[in-house]
Amino acid sequence: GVTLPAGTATATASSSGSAAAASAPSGQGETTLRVKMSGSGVDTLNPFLAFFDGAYDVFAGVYPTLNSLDEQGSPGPYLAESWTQSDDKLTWTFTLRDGLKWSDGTPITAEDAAWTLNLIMTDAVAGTANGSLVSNFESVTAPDATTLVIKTKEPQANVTYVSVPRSGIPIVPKHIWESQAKNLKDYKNDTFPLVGYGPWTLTDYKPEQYAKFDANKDFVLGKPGFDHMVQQSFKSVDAAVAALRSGQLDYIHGINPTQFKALQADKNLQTIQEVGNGWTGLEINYNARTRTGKKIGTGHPALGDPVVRHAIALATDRKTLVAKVRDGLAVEGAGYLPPAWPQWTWKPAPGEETPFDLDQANKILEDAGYTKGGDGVRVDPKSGKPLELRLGIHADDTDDAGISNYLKGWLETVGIKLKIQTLSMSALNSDLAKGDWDLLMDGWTTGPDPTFLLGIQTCAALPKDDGTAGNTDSFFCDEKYDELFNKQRTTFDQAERAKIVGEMQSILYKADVNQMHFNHNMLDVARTDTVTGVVTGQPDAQGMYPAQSYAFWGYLKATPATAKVTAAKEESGGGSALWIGGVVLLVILAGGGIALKRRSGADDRE
Amino acid sequence: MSALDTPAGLDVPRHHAFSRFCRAFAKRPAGLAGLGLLVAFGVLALAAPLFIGDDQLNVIKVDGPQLSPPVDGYPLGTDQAGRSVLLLVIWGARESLSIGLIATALTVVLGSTVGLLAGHYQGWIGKILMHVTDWFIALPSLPLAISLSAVLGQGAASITIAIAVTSWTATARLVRAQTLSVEARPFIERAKVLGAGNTQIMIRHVLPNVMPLILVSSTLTVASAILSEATLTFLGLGDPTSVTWGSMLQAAFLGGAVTAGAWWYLMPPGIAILIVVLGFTLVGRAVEHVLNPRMVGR
Amino acid sequence: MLDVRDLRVNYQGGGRTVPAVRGVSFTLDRGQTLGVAGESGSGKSTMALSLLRLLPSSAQVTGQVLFEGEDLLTAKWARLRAVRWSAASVVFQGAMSALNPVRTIGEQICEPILLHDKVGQKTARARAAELLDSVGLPSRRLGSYPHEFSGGQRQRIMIAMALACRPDLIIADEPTTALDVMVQAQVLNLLGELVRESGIGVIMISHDLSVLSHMCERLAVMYAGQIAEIGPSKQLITEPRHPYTRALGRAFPTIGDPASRLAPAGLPGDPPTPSELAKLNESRGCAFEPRCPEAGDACRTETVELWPSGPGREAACLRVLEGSGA
Amino acid sequence: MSSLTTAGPAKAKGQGVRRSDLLPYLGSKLVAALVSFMVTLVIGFVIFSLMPADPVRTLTRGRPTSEAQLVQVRLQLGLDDPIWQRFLTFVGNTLKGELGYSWQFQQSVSSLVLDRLGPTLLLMGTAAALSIALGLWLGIRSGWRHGSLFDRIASSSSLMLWSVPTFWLGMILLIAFSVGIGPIPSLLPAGGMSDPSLPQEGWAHIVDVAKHLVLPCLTMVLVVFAQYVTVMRSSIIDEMGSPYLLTARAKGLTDDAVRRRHAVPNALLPSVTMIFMHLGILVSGAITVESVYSWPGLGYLTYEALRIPDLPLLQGTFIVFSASVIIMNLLADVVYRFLDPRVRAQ
Amino acid sequence: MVTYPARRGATPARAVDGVNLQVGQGEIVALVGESGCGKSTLARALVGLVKPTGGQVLSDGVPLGYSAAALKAYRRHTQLVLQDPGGALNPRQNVFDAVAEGPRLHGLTDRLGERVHTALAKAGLRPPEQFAGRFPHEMSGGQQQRVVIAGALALEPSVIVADEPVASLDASVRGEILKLILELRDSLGLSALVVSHDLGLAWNIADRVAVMYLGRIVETGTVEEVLLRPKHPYTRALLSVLPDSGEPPVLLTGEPPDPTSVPGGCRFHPRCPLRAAEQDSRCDGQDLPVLTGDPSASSLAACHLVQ
Ligand SMILES: Nc1ncnc2c1ncn2[C@@H]1O[C@H](COP(=O)(O)OP(=O)(O)OP(=O)(O)O)[C@@H](O)[C@H]1O
Ligand SMILES: Nc1ncnc2c1ncn2[C@@H]1O[C@H](COP(=O)(O)OP(=O)(O)OP(=O)(O)O)[C@@H](O)[C@H]1O
Ligand SMILES: [Mg+2]
Ligand SMILES: [Mg+2]
Repeated sequence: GVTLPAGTATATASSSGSAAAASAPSGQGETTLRVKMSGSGVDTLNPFLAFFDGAYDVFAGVYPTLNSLDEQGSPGPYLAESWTQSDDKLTWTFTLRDGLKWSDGTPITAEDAAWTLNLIMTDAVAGTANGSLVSNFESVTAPDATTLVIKTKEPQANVTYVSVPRSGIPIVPKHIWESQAKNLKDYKNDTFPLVGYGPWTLTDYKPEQYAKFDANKDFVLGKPGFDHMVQQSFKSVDAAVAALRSGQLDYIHGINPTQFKALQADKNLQTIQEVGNGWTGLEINYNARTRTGKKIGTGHPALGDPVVRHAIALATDRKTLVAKVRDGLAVEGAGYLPPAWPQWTWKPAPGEETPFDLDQANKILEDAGYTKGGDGVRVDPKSGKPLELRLGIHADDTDDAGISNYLKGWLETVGIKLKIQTLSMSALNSDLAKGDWDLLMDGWTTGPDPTFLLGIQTCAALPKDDGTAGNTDSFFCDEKYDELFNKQRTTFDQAERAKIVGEMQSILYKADVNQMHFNHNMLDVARTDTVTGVVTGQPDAQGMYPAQSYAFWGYLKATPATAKVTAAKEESGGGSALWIGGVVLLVILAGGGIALKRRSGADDRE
Repeated sequence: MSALDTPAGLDVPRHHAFSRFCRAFAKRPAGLAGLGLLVAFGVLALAAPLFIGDDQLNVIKVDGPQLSPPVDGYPLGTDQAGRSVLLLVIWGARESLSIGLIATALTVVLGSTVGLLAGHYQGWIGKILMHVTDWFIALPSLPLAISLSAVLGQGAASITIAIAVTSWTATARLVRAQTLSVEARPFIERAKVLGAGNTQIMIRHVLPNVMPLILVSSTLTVASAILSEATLTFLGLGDPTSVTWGSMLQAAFLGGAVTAGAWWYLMPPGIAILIVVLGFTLVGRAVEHVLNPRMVGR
Repeated sequence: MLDVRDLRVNYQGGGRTVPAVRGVSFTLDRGQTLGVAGESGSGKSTMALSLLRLLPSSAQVTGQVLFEGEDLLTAKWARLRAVRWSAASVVFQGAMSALNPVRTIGEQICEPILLHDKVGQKTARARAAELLDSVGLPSRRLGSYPHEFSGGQRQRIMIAMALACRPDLIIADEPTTALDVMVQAQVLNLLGELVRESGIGVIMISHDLSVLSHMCERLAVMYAGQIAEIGPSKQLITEPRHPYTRALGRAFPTIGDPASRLAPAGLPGDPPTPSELAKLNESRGCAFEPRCPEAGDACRTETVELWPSGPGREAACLRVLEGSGA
Repeated sequence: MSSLTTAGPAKAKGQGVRRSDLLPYLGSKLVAALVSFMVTLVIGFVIFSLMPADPVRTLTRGRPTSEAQLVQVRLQLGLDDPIWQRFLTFVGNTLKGELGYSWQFQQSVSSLVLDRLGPTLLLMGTAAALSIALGLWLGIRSGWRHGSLFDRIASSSSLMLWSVPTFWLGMILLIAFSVGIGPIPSLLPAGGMSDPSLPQEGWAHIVDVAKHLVLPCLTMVLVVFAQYVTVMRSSIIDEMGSPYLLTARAKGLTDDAVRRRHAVPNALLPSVTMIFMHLGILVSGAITVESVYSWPGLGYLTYEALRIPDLPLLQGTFIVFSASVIIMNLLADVVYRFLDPRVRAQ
Repeated sequence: MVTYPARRGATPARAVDGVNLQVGQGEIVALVGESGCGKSTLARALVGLVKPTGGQVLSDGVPLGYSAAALKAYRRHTQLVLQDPGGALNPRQNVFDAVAEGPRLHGLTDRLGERVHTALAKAGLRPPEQFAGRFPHEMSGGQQQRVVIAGALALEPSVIVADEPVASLDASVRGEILKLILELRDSLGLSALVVSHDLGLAWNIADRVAVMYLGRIVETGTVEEVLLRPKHPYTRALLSVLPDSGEPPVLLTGEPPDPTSVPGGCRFHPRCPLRAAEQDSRCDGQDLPVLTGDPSASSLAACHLVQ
């Protein structure tokens, strides 16, 4: 499993205020929304190949999807006006809006959608990024321009999540892409303006630098509040914050707690917390094996003992982690699915939570026969090996580094020694698949549909005997869990499905194999003088906003603020001119001084 | 850059070479200042365990304010976990210095051996060694170090090796050049006529004469090794859980200290690096001056 | 033309003072040649370079150097620069390093001409070609670099360059030391001719007494920063008054002289080192006393200075006094 | 009786005229450079194929991926080929100018590198030109009057700057000039190469790019010029003892003329080699500066590649950096030969 | 014959090109000639530092082998004294170690101290204890040269090859060192080959003298014969340029000799003043035989025109 550096999130938007003064005039009275590009960057503009968040942020703006998502993560209309299921739950019929046109004027029809989905279903290359979303599709047809019929092999509850902004499949114009289907692998999709449909049109893009958009005034879900949008890439969030402070950016999604705290005081800025859509936690290699049950890897045998795993859970103080590592800007972890999607969240029943209790941890280990050796490290009575465990952490994740320091400290007090290994993502994943690890720091984010995330804990995710394939995180495999997994897939009733999903999370919680530490809040910051409405929804009692689909609704609904920006900008411009002038003057003076001194002494020196 | 010529005139009264060296060194204020800085840091680093307890650095035991500017009891403020930045900087000296010193030791051993052999055996052995050195010189050191520590896995050990692998060429080239110049001097011929073989010549005659240069170059190597360590760690190739100056800066940088304006977190490790690197450079240059009379007066 | 009075040079550095020249006085008339002999470290070069204030800043020079009545040691730098090369030029020891390796010799010969004679580039080059010709090198080689010449040729180029501004005085510091016997003879011959033709005054420095005795009318022998004996060269060779001159003379045997056959002559002991020089400066007595075969008690206590020891001769030895007294 | 005898007749004929020719010289240097480059390729390949890595799961992290997709990606990236085949493909491609296929950007490394080359050259070129000019000027001045106040200030400040980690200096400058401290307002942009909301052409764009260039360039210059100062200073001091300078003085040249006409040209010789070799290294020095300032160049690309790590991309930038060092070394040889008549003739 | 391998494209330099030279026991032979004529190369060939490309070095009639062991054994009794005593001593070795080095290398370590002190005393450094701890830079040039000689003496050699032993020394010190060599010959029966460009030195100490020109010995014989009644025009020219020769100097013109292109016939003919006067066709046409080096002949000269 892997962490998404900047997570996915959905949001609904509520437009506020009327458009007024420009935040950054780029024409006569035209307005531009300037935001930081997702930290992951854009890997490719080819939506069949792209994996990175940054790319899907762009696609959400420029390619349509069948459905949209509201702020609770429920599917809503977009291209599709309405949809129905057949009684056997195997056939879905979508009615598409009439009269929508691609940016080059060609009408958008059901055939475009059918072609896109069929390509992904049939062509391996086209399925590179999103093949799994349609793996259960039997056929997709477009009987007429406004009707799309999807037949699934087995009943599938989440068909309306398959094509949604950011986490689902973007629909591309068939007339443009048809000719590229042959060499899809090498198609960079970089002729601008990009032919597409969405709130925006991509007019220019420079890798690692920026993407520029024009607003689509006729967008079906509402007209964007700005005339243009620029997404600018910053490697360092601090640099982006500096740009924001000096008025070169309007909005940043995904800052860290320190930055958040530092910016809270700035009255020009609005800091925003959103409910987290991912988890950070510890995975335990309790029993690495292949699908056929063959043992693999070098995991510590004692981890197979639930007592040891539970002791580790008891020795983890989630409250302190939230307070120290995330500055309090996170929710203590328990259930496997993040709080951003409240329909799936699960909490242990009162009394069933694992508390932070070092004494208890010591006690159960002692009782189970793990006695301390001379160096204070307990010894596994079965294998005779001391409880010295490797903890793999991500090299590029500051949270991992922070948490691991705490874990090390706590586990030491219960007689378990940690050896922290910092690994690159690839190295970590390579070790993971081979089972060559004991403990791993990990994290996942997820969109509103939990199927994929739950799926990685099934037996089917274990690797094959030859070491290939496999998608597992912790080699978890439980019959009951698998049974429930299959059941929820075909459960169309939301409440019933949530119950099953909850049961599954309960199994995971008790197994102590995936120990959730926290679900960190998404932290954003926006300039109050240039933009309003980029964050939508109502904050809860703790001031937390619902998870935002910022790249879609947020940017669509954002409008220029009425504040007097120009004055502020001029002031800072004048300041900088003053500064530069001063420096230049100083240099000239110094240079002149040196020259003069030299002249005067030229004769009598040797 | 011959460091061989006899120091300071022909008429130095009989004295042991070392005390002569010390006295000459003592006359260079910059070198003494550098040495002073290094000794101060060295003592602090060595003595750190005496006055820094586990409860001051272990995140689960500290209870300072988080990322706070200097306050009572925390003269240089605290980091995100509430540890005293001052203590961290002192503790960081231990690992930063030892990475620097170990990397240098590796560099010097590898570089001097190759350089000495390449300079002494001017046949095919020398040629091959020289070519190998040249090839390695063509490898850009920072990308190579990055790649190596990416390959070897994260952490102090691989950074140390990466630094050594990328910096031995400079030493080798220097030592080779110096070996060649020593080998061209008449006393080598005299030793040959007296019956000395290759090993004896290398060990008894060339090495002692190349040694001062190696000494100089190794102090400078320590300086750049410490810089490299910081850079590699900053780029995320180090061990973020260990306390080194590089990892402190990385944590500060990634943790948003710039935005928070946490100068007390950013400045001390940087200044510590500056001081130690400067110290080694000053000492190196002073030693060079002392050993190389041509540089007298610089 | 040149009147040097009580010239003293101290090198300051490394916390100590090295008195390299300790009170040297002599005069040189137009067209005269003076040879300065002495062992290594006796202060010959220091003395010569101090005349044009060419020493590094660590050298403190006192005394007077009257050139055409003008004291060069106190002259303004601009004035001194005007004198340099146009009135007094220098031929250095080791011509390879005295020529700039990255400039053609044409450029280097022309440089002082352009600077002092204020002539055009063309005239300067013509003069340079002429000069090169006069030292026996083809003028087409003006465009060559120093390393393309042999040692002897380079020394000739130096000589040509020294003559560039038709100076009144040439100071030649060991112009032939690094050269082979045969080439040395050629260069000396050439220098002798040119000087004789143009009537230029020459101060020539060498450690080889016999070479000097053939080149120069007068000879000065230096020891430990002082002149030990000065006088007409023939006389100094044939009947030296100072024991040091005597020893130096014998160190270069005459072939065929049975006295020196299988009997090399030398002086026991070594010349004073710089720190011994510093001590000498403070004590009385003769600097040569420790090595002198004829030293007496008085040599350790009496101040020894140059005393007349014959017509046009002076020697710094108590024996001279005794001899003249007797 | 002990006796030493050497005996031996000897006859050998042969007249050899030494000819100096630029072409063979260049040829041999070129061949050496090529060999060097080939070795670099091998070393690069070895390093990067040693790396234990499973990029596929890392790359696909953001998307729900099935087993089939993982297999497909592995296939696309050629990860399942045996190592020797990968090596052959790699060498063949490199010689064709193709540096492989980036895992994360899913396009050819060459095109990525070409994209980023411009910004890097702009940054490095400006920084190199400025620091060489500044470094040489300061080095000459302070070497010529070593021990003077000017020298002491110049050399101690360059020593200080040399001792500073580049990235740290970058951060400090970022805080000072871009974030702004206290009353000082933010003066310069914090990152990137241009403000994308402005038009990307015309005079305004040039000014905009120049503004963005200031901080990264300043950082590089500050760290780099120190080396030039040191080198130039010590080669001036080395030259100062040379007798030909004494000759020049004796000719009556002024101090300035002696320095300008005689000392500097000679002192430049050793510095030139060093400067050129350093230029090659400078390009890779961009890594930290570009990362701190989000400058879209090769260094930034390398930093990006490190994250996954994207081995083909890392390998590609590694090769480009090596090539730049090799090319600069080659240039150093050529320029040195051109400048020094002694070498020119051989 | 010794040739140096040349760089590509140039002919090899024949530094020494056909030389017969004998040094008898207790004899001092001086080898003189212009710079670059091959004196040092010959000297180095004699101690086995340069392997001749043709011909051989015989010691007591036994050809010198070039295996490491053979060389070591040979060097036990043949030692070299170099021109620059400062350079010939390792600056990091004190006098004792410098002198003891030879005995140590040859395993003569019992009573090493005594051996070293004896050698130092023989070389005129008395009392030896006072010098043993010094480093080279703490001594004058003359003393350094004595240490070098002591280092050679410590091995009790029978032959000493001295390459310009006094060239870098001061005039007044030079005589003392030459005296030492003479004394050693008298007291220990050492043989010596002294290389020099100074004819006066030959007059001072040598029994026989060999004049070398461009890799060949052109004249050899007793000192009196060769220096007072020189036959070869080259020897005559050399003597004539001495300041106090009394004769008008004969200045040789033409290119200095270049061992990479040795002229045919008599190798001196392009610069020979005699040939210029007499125009004999043999000079540039007919090669001269290598001089036999017969020590009994009082004088031999390699010239078509004399003899
Ligand atoms: N730059 C200097 N700094 C300090 N001492 C110096 C310097 N130059 C020369 N000396 C000392 O001054 C004394 C005289 O030196 P000088 O070069 O004048 O001797 P010299 O007679 O020319 O010797 P040589 O024959 O070797 O050229 C020597 O003891 C020398 O060590
Ligand atoms: N290592 C070498 N490689 C090539 N040529 C050499 C080498 N050593 C000497 N030579 C050449 O061999 C010739 C003889 O050199 P050698 O040193 O024997 O002369 P020499 O008579 O000792 O001269 P000097 O009086 O200058 O010491 C010279 O022309 C020299 O250029
Ligand atoms: Mg001198
Ligand atoms: Mg020689």
